[in-house]
Amino acid sequence: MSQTVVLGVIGSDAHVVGITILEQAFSAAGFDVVNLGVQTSQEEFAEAAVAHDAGAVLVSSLYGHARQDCQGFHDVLESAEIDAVTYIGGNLAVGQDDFERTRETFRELGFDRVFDSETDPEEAIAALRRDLQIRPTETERVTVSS
Amino acid sequence: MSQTVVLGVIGSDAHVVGITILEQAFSAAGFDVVNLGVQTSQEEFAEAAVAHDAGAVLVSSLYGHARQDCQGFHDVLESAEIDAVTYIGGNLAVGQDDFERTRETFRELGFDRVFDSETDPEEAIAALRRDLQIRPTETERVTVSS
Amino acid sequence: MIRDERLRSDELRRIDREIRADWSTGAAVEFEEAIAFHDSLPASKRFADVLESADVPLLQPRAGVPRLDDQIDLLESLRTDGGADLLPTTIDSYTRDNEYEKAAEGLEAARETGEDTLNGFPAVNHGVSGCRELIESIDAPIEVRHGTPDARLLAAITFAGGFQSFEGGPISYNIPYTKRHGLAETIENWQFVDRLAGAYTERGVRINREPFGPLTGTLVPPSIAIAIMLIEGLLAATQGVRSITLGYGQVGNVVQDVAALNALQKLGEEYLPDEVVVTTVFHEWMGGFPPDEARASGVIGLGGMTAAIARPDKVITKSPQEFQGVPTREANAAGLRTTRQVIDMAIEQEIDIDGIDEERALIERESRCLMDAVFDRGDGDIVRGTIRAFDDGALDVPFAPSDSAKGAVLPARDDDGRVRIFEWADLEMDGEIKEIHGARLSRRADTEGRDQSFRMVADDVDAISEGKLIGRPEPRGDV
Amino acid sequence: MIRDERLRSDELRRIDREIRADWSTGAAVEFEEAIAFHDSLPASKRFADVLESADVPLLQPRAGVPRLDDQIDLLESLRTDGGADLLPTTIDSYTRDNEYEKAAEGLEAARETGEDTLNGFPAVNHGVSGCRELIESIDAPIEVRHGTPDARLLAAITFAGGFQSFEGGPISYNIPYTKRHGLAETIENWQFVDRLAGAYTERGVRINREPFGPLTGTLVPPSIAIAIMLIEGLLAATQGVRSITLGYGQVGNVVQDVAALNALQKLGEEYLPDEVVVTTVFHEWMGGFPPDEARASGVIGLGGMTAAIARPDKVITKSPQEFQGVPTREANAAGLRTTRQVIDMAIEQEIDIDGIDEERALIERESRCLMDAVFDRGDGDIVRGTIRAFDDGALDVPFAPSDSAKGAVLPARDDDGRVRIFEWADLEMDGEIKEIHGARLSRRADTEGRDQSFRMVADDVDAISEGKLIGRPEPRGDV
Repeated sequence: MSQTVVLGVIGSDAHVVGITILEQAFSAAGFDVVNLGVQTSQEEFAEAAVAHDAGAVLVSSLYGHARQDCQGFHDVLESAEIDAVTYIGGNLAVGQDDFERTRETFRELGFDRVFDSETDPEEAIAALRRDLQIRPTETERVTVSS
Repeated sequence: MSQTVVLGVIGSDAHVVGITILEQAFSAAGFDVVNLGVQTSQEEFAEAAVAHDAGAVLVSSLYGHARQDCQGFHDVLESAEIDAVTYIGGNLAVGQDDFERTRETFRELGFDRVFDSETDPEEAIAALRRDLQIRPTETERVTVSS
Repeated sequence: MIRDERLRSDELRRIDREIRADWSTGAAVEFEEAIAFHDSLPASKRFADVLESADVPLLQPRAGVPRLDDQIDLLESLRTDGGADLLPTTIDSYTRDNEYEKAAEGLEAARETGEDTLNGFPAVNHGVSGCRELIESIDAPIEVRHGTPDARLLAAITFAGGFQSFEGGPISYNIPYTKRHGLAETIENWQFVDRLAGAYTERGVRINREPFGPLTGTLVPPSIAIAIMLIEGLLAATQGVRSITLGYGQVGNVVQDVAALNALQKLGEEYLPDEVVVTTVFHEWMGGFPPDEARASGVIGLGGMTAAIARPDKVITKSPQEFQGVPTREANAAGLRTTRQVIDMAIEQEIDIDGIDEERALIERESRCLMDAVFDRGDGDIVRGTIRAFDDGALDVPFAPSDSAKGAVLPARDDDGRVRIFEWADLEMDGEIKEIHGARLSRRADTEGRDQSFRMVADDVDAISEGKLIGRPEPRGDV
Repeated sequence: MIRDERLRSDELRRIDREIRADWSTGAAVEFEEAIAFHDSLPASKRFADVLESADVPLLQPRAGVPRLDDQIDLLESLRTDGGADLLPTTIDSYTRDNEYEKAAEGLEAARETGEDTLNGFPAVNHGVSGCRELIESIDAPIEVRHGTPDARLLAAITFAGGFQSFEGGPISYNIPYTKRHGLAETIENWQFVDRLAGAYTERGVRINREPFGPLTGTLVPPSIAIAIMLIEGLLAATQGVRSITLGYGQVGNVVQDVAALNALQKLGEEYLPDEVVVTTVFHEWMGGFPPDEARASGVIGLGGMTAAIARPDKVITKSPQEFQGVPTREANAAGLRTTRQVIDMAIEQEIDIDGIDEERALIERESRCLMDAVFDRGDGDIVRGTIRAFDDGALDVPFAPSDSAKGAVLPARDDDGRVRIFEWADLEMDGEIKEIHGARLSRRADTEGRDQSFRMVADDVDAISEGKLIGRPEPRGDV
């Protein structure tokens, strides 16, 4: 399966730091990364996934409006015939006391995996490797101390 | 009238900084100062005033119990036949929102003048010069810029 | 193609007419009458004079609420309870996007409900008379702070409304704030703003202009910030601005911060024309804050200490509630007073720290490299050079959301906590400097027993909010 | 006359018997059983080991309430919410005056009303078992802090109760705290306390002893504080104490504070016997605080910064509610976290400030002058020398309420904010040093356009609480 990952911050959200760090982490882990940057629409995600034959679409949201921004997202992907793995991560609800409930909400919206903002990039990378059945490459340059 | 000033902190109060500064200020202004220090009883004030033929007795209190500590003080002075001017200053009541009322209380106890803790030593010195009819001496070494 | 040339008078008038038609309150702007209003203001409200004549750093908070009377109350309390020397008026997000209709609705809702339905003061909607009521009510100079790529109408109204200082610039209010505004577009917009400030200046009303130094607020290497400050200062000077305050955001390493502020002042005076009065502003830490007021006060304390040593002309303070977003006025005033106490206790002390001159020399050398790259690409024209340098990544800002910058350069702290460049991408920098940064980062990697990697960047971004300066890996269990 | 000699075993036992009869709880003290209790404690509660092996400054607050369960709650919250590394148990005033009956009444009232009717923890009344319950409940080392001139029974009970650190000394808990206790009397009392600590030490339970460095807390010149620390350290060492923490209270000038802490560590190691492990403790500003939590946080921030540069072994923190007296536990924890944030952000930075070595050399020279005066007066016996030096004013403490010190020496800040001596009185100091101080104070007088006078002293005493370091005169209206 394709090792190309499409990354972006959905909606009107302009938080760029996290996505920049994710881009670096996935690149260093050997993935081909297409970073759409901040303020990316559902359609832009879909177009990029088609254009690059993406194996995974990674959505970031940090400003608390993720649920609204992701309504119908998987319909858009489906109508573009995209069968990429989809992840979402970040501050997904305002005041996320109960992350399990938040996770359930986004699983129901169609995401394969849901991460909170404390997740290390390594965790998402390890998950994606499993989901795409990829083994760590020899070009792997990231040293993880744990 | 005698230029000797007896100074002390009354009661169980151990605040020494203010009295040390007063001692310096009155000495620099040309007075002879007898500093009884902290934790001075009414009787010790009276004894010192008699022994040194004091022109003034200056009482300091900063721990909020001045009214109790000064009850009957002027009777003690009177029975020792002391006619010195008496001043009191410091934090004379706990929460002194209305200093005028505090002043009235201590005037009724017999003090000639009552000062709050914000009073500059110069103000007390000027008052004492008036009360003892003393003019600034040539040995005056304090420069006051206002 | 747009060039670094003074906007012609007829162009100034034409654009002025056009943009004033964008919203009803534009009609009330009248230049001659505005000059008369400024002339009527007392010396205590002349921003440039107050700032330039101060002999200790002046303190200024951030603050903006939708309703005029609330804004007056807020600023008055920051002046009296907080002891602010200079005051701000922060503009709401709709106005920043030129959505005056939405701002009007928000203001209406605020008036009806009494709640702050906008995140700032919609100065365009309040219009000239509303601004003047604010200026007249507060006995201190007030600056307009915003983040607006196209701030032409905002400038026209607030200048006429009596404000004498205006934050922002074509790069600093574009690259960190918005995704899709082209640099050529924002430079053109800001040429108008600066030319308008220049027109006031020529009539004796010296409007102070303040490029926004912290940029993306996240580990911006000093030389990148300084180069952008110099460019925006030069652009403003071309349009006739004569009072320019160059900005810099604290990175948290005292030596580097003091060195950067020194370099900023020195290079500002060197690069900008002699007729410009250059001052500097130091922003207390703009990155993530600890989610705890006590720890946040510690971050603010370090900022105050740095300001006492570097002695910038102005300090923009943070509040202990920074983590949770907009602070209460009490917390805002508390941030001012914590900063004031530290500065006033430390500023009379002689605190000369070793290594500041070396660090300053390094920052200056880097800044000159970047400025040369810009000048070279513009064949002497700084506008063209700036556009081309951002286009090919020779000039870049880390974590920039804008499509106008590559955003490919990445910073990381060295073993002493100074911000170095870990990923240069296409940033134009001489090889020796790259080696210096590489060696410093390598020393940190040795200390931490790990390879240099983006993990350091990620760890550093979170470090201060987690209570440290440098994002070290957690010690292993067996250590 | 009393001499600096180790208390004989029979004397130790005799006094121990006597003082344990002073209050009913004394009967439960049994040395061998106490050693067994200490031996049962985990490494994390061994005060000396934890302190001496730390590689960054450990933080410790002040805290004491009357009831045992409340004290456990309070310490646990300071450990978890405040992140304290070391904990205190501050003793109430009645116990300090050996008024155990009144302390018992206060404790009873506290138990009945649930209010804090005592200003600390009456450890004698709680007895050995109460102390042990506290020690067992808290997973950190705990120190006894008090201010007791005759702390013999307190020491006997708290040592047996499992405390492994004990503040105070014959000078530092006499001169600043009480008017009428003679020095010979308090030295004799503390010889017992130190000998008892020595007896535990010889059995492998190294009781840490900490002379109280800040003394009167008001502009104490560093060399005076250091000389008294060295004397109390020597006295403790004679009695067999092997873990001694010398204290110093912040004066607010960073260079002088760092220099003083360096000098304290160096002279401590030089003057004290090799078998003693010398550590240092830095007290955040002990003088008057601003009546404002925000400004108080600034004072605390400067303390944290100083600690990050000087790297003492321990820091005793203040709270933002310092002005109003005893802080809430939340404010106490806040002071810890503000300090922690500043230290953790600054401690990895290389901050070498010019002039620290010169200032340290001056402080060392002054301290040696004072120590020589003491040794000379005692013909080699430091106890006799100390008593005589205080008696004739060769050694003196400013603002001392005690009749045992002249209290005639007066400090004032110089133009840089360092504490110098304005009035030497009979303090024994070589002429060249006096000239240096005089010249520094004269420079300040010139700056301020006024004569050197006690007014400077008075202004300096109030300065920090009024928001400045140096008590400058108000600028005249016409300036």
